[in-house]
Amino acid sequence: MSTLHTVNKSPFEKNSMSSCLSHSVADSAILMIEDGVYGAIKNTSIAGDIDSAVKEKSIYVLGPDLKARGLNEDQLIDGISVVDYAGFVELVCANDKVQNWL
Amino acid sequence: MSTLHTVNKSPFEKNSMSSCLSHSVADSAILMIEDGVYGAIKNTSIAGDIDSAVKEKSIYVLGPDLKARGLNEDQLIDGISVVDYAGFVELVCANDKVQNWL
Amino acid sequence: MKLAIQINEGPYQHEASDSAYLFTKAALQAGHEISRVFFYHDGVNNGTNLTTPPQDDRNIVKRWSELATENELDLVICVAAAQRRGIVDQGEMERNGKSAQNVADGFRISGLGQLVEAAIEADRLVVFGD
Amino acid sequence: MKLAIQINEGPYQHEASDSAYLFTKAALQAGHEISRVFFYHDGVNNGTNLTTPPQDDRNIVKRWSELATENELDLVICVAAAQRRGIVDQGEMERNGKSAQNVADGFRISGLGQLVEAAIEADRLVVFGD
Amino acid sequence: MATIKKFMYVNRKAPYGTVYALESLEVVLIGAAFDQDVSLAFVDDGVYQIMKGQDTSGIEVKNFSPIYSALGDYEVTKLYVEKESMEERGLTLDDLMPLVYEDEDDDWAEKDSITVVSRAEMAELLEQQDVLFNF
Amino acid sequence: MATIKKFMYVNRKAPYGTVYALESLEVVLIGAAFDQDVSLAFVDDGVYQIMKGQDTSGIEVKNFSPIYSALGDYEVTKLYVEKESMEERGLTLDDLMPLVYEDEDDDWAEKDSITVVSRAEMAELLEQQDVLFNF
Repeated sequence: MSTLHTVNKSPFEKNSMSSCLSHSVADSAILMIEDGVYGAIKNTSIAGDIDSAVKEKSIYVLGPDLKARGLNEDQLIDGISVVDYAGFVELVCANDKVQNWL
Repeated sequence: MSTLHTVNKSPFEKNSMSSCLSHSVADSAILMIEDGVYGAIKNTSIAGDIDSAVKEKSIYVLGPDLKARGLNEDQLIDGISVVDYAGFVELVCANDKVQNWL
Repeated sequence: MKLAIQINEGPYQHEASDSAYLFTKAALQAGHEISRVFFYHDGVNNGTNLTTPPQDDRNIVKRWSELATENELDLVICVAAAQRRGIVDQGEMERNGKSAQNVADGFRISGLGQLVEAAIEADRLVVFGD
Repeated sequence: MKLAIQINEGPYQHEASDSAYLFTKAALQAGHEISRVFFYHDGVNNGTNLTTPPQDDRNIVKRWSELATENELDLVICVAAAQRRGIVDQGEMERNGKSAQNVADGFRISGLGQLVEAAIEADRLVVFGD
Repeated sequence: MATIKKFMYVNRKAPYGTVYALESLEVVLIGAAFDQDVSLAFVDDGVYQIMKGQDTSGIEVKNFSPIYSALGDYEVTKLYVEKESMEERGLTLDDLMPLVYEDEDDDWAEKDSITVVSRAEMAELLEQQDVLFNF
Repeated sequence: MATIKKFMYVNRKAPYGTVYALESLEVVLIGAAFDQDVSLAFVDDGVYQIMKGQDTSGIEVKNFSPIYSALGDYEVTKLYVEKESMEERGLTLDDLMPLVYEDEDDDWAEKDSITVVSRAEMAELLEQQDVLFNF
């Protein structure tokens, strides 16, 4: 069994990112979408948490949402992969189920 | 000039309570309404922040919202006052302006 | 005192409209004047006449309409926000070729200037939202 | 693969409906089947035919209708949530004595069982919300 | 052959401030008729949903907390409440409604529906499901 | 005598995830015609509203960030951005759009609209207002 987790809120505004990190087991996939993409950026006050998560989970960020917000791949924490909507669909199919942290 | 601040979200879910506390000057009035009332309860992980705030600001909680959620006055952090909707209106009028932390 | 109220969320999904209603009622009871209630963002959805809420729950739209009638309240729905969300009066229906109008009694659709004007004229602005 | 989609928020206020639309389109392009799109909570507001969004912005309702027609999608609006919020089809209009119906092309109103059924039959459930 | 799926309703939001708690409970009630393997998780602010003594008369909103007590009659008997979520909020089991069901396999003995689990156990429970409902 | 009030629009939410940033900007534009003393605060996730290089083509949503550059033409020239909010988000002034206006009292010299202030200064700015707009 494997789970894809999605987070769609800014980690500076809401607790869903932190709840996702603490409720996802090792080897889970986590995809940041919508305002969740702000969690993928380097040098933020929560970057350490994401850094630790990258070591044992697969972390993805949705490219179209990243670009919309004026962010680019150079600003991402090392180890985070960018996917497009086709990649989002692939992640949903590649995992057995989806937990959307709303 | 004096300001009434309102907070309507749980401090465990959203950053509005913490933003309110750090952006309100001494002698401000802060009213917790809706899910904001959870911030008024003793022995929580954020009770220390509220305890400190009580020392220099006037903290209120909306009674009808408190009761709706199964909470009562015995559970409140010392120094927090309960008001009803009439009291809410009085606080709005007694201060020069209102900052709603949405 | 003259109070202006702004509501940013629709009925039932968020407590905003409930809180605003109870606050408005309490302010009127205390003898204050409510110079305007402005419905913005999803708040415009409070002004639809097409709801049929469960009988054992409050009827949010109806009680706003009744409060408006009893107290001659000015309930204003923002036209720009309403167009995005499908709240339409007779004029909007004709202008935009829509099949129906759905504005509840006591509400009127107008521009954002009504919010700014209310903020200028009232002694206080109180905002209810998410 | 068979995918079911749930949308919890209305158009424009939250990105949920946009994300769900782009996801659905990408899934169809990849050859997957979308067994149902279920609109719940404020999500029911995506199904109103009364919006007139700004001309320089996307038309959220219209593009759902078009996607449904092109791909024979089953767009289901939850009846209980719709009654609270004022989304009404012909049958609901007559049953509840409303003045109009406002369901957009390609949407239908049905019960919550449709969500549970979709979750049983589909290989995945993906939820978009606030 | 009809498949039985493991369904978990993940409740993370407080009641009354938003409608999600009430409307997700409506799904649980309808879903109970579909004979799946159903459980509910109460995590983060979701633990507030089952606080005892809710009295909504002052906010003129329907008090829907009695519905949780009826879940046992719908054979919804597995309610997992996260320990850390309670502790962070200064709550103990005594603050929650006592939710029970009658076990037909054990001479209709009354049993607790609520199981308190740690965060790590909750993470494992999520892993074991086939479908996660989020509101 | 017409009163001039000190109006502050308090922006605390990110763009695109929700509509508040766009629709509050619509109020600012309309409000500019009312000749009040207007300023904008960018606090918490509100600082993300004025990030440079926004490209919304991939999410098919209107990119409204150019409107911020036009605010100077509406005589909306006081934009306060909180330092701590930027720092927590790993941002510097270089990540934000350069927003300027032409000062008619100084021979139309081009000046910065953005002033970076500390959290304590932001708290004081809030205190000095007559009306605070929240979305």
